[in-house]
Amino acid sequence: MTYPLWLIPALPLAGFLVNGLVALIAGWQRAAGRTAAWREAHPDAGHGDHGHAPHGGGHGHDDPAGHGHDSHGAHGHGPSVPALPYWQRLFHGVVGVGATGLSCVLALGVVVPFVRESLASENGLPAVVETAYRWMSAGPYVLDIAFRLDALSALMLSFVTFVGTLIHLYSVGYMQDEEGFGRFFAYLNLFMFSMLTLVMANSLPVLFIGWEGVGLCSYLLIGYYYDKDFAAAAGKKAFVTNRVGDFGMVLGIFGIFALFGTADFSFVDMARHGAMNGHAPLSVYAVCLLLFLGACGKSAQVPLYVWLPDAMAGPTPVSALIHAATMVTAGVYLVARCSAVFVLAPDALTVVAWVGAATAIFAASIGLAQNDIKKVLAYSTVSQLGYMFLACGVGAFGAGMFHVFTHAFFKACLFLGSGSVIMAMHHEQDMRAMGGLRPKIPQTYWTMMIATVAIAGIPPLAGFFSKDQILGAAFGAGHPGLFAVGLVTAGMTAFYMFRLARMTFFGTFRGSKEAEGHIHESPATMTVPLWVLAAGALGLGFLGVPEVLGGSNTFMRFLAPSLAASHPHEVSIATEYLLMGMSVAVAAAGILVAWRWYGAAGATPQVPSVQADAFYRGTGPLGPIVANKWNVDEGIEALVLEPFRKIGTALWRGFDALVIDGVINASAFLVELTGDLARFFTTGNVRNYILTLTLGVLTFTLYVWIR
Amino acid sequence: MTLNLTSADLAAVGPEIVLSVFGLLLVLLDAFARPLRPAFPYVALAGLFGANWAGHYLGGTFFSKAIEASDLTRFVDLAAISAATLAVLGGAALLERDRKNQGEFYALLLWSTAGLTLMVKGSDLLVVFIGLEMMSFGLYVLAAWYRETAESVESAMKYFLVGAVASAFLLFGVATVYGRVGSTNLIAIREAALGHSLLLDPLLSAGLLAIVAALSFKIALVPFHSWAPDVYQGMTTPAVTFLSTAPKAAAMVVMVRILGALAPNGLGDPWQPLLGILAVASILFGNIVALSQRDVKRMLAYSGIAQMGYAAIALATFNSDAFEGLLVFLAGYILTNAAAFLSSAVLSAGEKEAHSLSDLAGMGRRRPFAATILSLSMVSLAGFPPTVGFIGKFLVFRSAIAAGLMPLALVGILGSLISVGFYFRVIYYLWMKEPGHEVEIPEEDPLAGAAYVLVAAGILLLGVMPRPLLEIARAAAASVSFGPLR
Amino acid sequence: MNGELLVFAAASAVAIVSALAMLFQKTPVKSVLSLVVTFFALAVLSVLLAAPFVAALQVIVYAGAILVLFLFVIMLLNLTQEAAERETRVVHRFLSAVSVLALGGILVGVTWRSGAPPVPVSASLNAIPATGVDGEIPMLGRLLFTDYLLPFEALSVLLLLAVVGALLLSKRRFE
Amino acid sequence: MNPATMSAAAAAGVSVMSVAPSAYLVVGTILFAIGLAGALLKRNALSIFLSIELMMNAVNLLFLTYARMRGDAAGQMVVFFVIAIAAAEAAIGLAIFVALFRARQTVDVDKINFLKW
Repeated sequence: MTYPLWLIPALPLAGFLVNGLVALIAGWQRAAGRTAAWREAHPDAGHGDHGHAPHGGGHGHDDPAGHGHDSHGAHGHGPSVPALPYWQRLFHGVVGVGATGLSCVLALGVVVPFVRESLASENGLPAVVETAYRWMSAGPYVLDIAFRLDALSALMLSFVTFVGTLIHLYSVGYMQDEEGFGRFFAYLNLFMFSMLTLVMANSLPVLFIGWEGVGLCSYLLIGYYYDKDFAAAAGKKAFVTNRVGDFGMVLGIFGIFALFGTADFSFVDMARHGAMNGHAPLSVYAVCLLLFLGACGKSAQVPLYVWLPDAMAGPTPVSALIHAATMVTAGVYLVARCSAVFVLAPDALTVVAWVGAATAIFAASIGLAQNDIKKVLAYSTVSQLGYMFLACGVGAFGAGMFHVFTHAFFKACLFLGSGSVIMAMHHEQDMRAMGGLRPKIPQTYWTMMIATVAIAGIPPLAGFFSKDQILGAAFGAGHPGLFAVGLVTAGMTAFYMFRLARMTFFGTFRGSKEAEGHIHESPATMTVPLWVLAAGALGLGFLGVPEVLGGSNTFMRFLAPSLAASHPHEVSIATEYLLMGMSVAVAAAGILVAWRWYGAAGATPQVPSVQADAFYRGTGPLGPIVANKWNVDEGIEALVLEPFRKIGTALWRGFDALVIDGVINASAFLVELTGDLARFFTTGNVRNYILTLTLGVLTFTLYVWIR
Repeated sequence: MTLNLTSADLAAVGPEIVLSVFGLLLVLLDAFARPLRPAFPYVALAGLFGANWAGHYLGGTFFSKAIEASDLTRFVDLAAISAATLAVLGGAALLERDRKNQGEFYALLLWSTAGLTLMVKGSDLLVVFIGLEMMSFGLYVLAAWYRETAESVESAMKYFLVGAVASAFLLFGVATVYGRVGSTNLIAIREAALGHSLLLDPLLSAGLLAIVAALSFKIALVPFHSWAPDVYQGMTTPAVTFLSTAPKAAAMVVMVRILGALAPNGLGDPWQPLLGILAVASILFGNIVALSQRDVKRMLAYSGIAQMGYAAIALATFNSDAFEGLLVFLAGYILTNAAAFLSSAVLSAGEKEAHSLSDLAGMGRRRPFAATILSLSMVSLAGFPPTVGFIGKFLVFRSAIAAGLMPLALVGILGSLISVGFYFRVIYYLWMKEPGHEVEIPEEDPLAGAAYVLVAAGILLLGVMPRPLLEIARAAAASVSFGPLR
Repeated sequence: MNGELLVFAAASAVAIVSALAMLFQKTPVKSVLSLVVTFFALAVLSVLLAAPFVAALQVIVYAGAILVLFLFVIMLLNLTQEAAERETRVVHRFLSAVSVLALGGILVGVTWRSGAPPVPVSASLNAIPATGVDGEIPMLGRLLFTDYLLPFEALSVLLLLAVVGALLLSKRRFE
Repeated sequence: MNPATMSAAAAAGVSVMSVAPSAYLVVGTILFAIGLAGALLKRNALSIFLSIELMMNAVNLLFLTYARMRGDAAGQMVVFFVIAIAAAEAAIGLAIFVALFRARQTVDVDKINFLKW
């Protein structure tokens, strides 16, 4: 059976090209039209070179800058900005959604039989590798653009394309009033292409193409509202932070190559079969840590998490797709993919586990006090990613991937729900200005509540199963400390999620009367994806029901061939029940506290009041610090950026400008002087040219003759 | 001595036949259907496509061993046809604007191309000579195309006179080789060379030297380069697009073939250093003088001298690795240099072509496409990844280092460093400098647009995915057998 | 046999002397006429070298056509004097003279001292007998349409090119 | 000189030249050098080209000598082609000079140096 694997990423790429080109050309035409219109409106502007810039007229209706006047919210949304004509939106939408949708159909068409056959066979199917193109060859080493289908990539493939398609569909509704509609879909398709390349790659270099590609798209989409300073800055922040991780990633790839002599995933099998026995453990340890540094950057782990909350400056579907469901899990995927190498360096795994745990609890604690609905979800995402790394760190790669899978559904659902809320609120993101939205947007309410319950870890929803397996693995692997952190985090998660629900949907509306009148439910293109995702959050946990609850854990069985063998936990059945009970109890406690604290009237002050809310009152002196995100951004500024700036300035002034530039400029001057003299050999007289030719022959004749 | 002409013989010169016939057709069309002049570029393109289509001939020797067809000649056919195509695409609008779009321009271009491919196919030095002259005669006339302008005829005169001297030297060399070996046929010469160590003969060496000098003149290697800047500057840009690319590449290939025939066991002592000196002198002189040029076309001329210096490194290395690298380099050079000239042609306003760098100032915003192509070609000429210019240079330097010619590679790298100065100055002027004076902006032109797409795709795609190019270059390189690798 | 030597010596002397005369003539017309003499002498040498057909071509084409063309152009452009002013480019002249003497000296020396060719005469590869059974000219004619068919056809294109090009450049008006 | 004996000797591959071939070659080389000198020293474009024609002719002499030495007709064929090419070259060159004269009213190469440096 041959799989058309390369078609799966190729379709979104085609979509990107088509949408991008059409949007580009249409954009030029529009810009030209606007300029012409402006010229007509300002005949006195005349020659245009001097005098006033185009904005100088100050007429809102033909101001090319467009999103000029919007008090807050992620994007300018003035009624003055002309949305694209209907047919144009239809075109971009059909191409964008169609490309991803087709890709999804293809992917499922490949994955479903693969899963079926794999589960039917004893040890799973071997990986299918399809080479699309020979990229380069250097001596014995060849590097192909090859795609791989095995359990791990099949898993990623299925939910990336599926969730991706739903979010594309959602975007058609969400982005309908945006001028950059075509550009948005082009970027989104480019992202899908990169992400699919990442998960289907058969070698680290190809994976790295996808890795950088998703980073690029993330940057482009965070800065989608590029005329907003904070969006542009957030994009830059994401990019720079990711560079730090990529530095480790690249070195890690080199390290893998040095260790195994190849960078395609055959090294996983080599590692599994003990090819590393002769190598110094230290080098394996170093390579693992370098790869993990890359994963930290992409998956927003401490201390490289700072970009992810800021990434919420992008449109909400982007937050859902890239910064919650897919791209940020790439780090977990990388660690799981290289799990066979990681298990050779147990110390590195311990680092992974503790970094994950620290991220989980730290981000959750910040999430407790956020008032921006998307920021809460962002910190929640960071925290959940920490969970996933925690799982990998204790050797439970399967559990980690399971959480990746379930998280993709409920977090995407939450983000899209929040998008629906934001849209209903006319781009108001502050929860203090919400409240009582339940009857006004019932579909959003119901779907979000399902996802909230799921993430809080209430059985039998998806989040319960995946989170419980992580906690069980942490305990079983003999890390009670990690278990405790995870447990506390679970409680915090339940708290901030229900705080969000309570502030948004219950109580009374705290915004202005005018805003209240405009609240409306979102169109079907947005609610349908919500319901599908909610269904996933509701039911997908049953794929991985542990044996102690009478399931057969199909999920783990399917994934096992791709991962390093994890040791069975020596935990008694009674202990397992106890652990489950504890996690449910903690979650319930979190819910209860949230419900109590935010149920009272006046618990939530209105915007823009600075009056402390219930959280401040409940936590004492810690409250303000937590609300300010533990002052991490300020700390980085003072401890890292400022010293570097000072050193940089010193080097620039002292060393660069004087020494380096001096040397360079002097030699450049000399070379140029030589050139100025040498050019006079070309005298312009053809006789001289014949002479140089003759002299050349003479010289060479003498040379040959003397030899 | 019997006439035994088969269809394979004719097929082997298929491209030349098609080109010649279309050239004649263009001359006739110009005489009898003058109103059709705007359509002539398309006729010429049809001829070039036809020639490309006719390029699927068999390998082997034809016409009583007068020519030898192989993957190598197919490679050069394709390269020359591409260069001519780009010249037509990029130049049509300019010629039409200046009312210089007579059919003869395209006819001469096609005939010149035919001569070029014939020269490379020639396995008899007589055929090589005829091909070379055919190519040159066309270019002499094209150089004088704007015959009312003093610069144009001056460049033609210079090119012609120095070229004629070079031809005489070439003939002297051919005569000497003929006399000492007894044949003008490269195949026979190679057989003789395998049996006798020919290059020890002083007279034969002198003859070979004359041949090398004459071909170096066509390639414009220092010290046989001096015509190039003047000719480039005075010649109309569409013609320079062709002149500065394909003939140089073809002369390089012919040089390799002749040296390969005379020195089948590898180049000996005086020859390898000699070619090395040519390379070093060209790289240093070309790059350094290019740095002090303010005229775009003169700058490109000196840059071309330096580029051919890099290519001469491969010549000095003289093994099949180096030849492969040389072919890749030449293909990249043709694409890139043609891109540079045709985009600067589009950025110029007719007879008042863009001459000085300051004419280019601010063009990035006014003509973004042409400026982008020019910038891209500068990056590629400077040898930066991910462009095809990088690949070729890399292969050439690598093979030189592998053959133990580290100093040559180092000079090449030094030259590349210097070259960044003037290549990037163009980019600086295009995008970051405000226009100092009013420059006439020419109209948009669909043919040039097609050329942009072609060259941009070529430069970038082959830079990112060089494998197809590497493969045909490898096949082509296999057509010349070199001495044992050192 | 001494006859050949005599004729060779005479023709060579005439050729070289008239070539030098061409070199030192100030008037272009006289240069051309000196060269005509050289070419006649060369034709004589050609006959000595068993190439009477080439000798005829030499006279007809070179002396009769090409040099007459030169004369026409000289008349057309009215070039009576080489140049009115005196030559001032001393460096150029000096270097030219030195390089020509050196290069010519080396070449003449190498030629004179060159012994037997590296590929012996008897072992010439693919040699075509200089005369066939039915004489020289029919044989050359036959060669032209057999072994040299391709160069011959290529030459036809080349001549066409030259005609078109020359016509184009020397037409009065460009239309 | 008897052509019949010549051809017989040539067919046998034996040279029967009473004057050493080197003498012809030296004459050819001297003429080549004189031509080169003319190309370098003449100031008139036509005269320069005239000198180049002399160089070509000198080479023709070399070809004929070598052909005679080896009893090989190939050299004569080459000369035939060279003469034809020289004619074509003369046509083009003289046309260029005419155009040059029309544009600049001179063919003195010392005065034609707009393009330099």
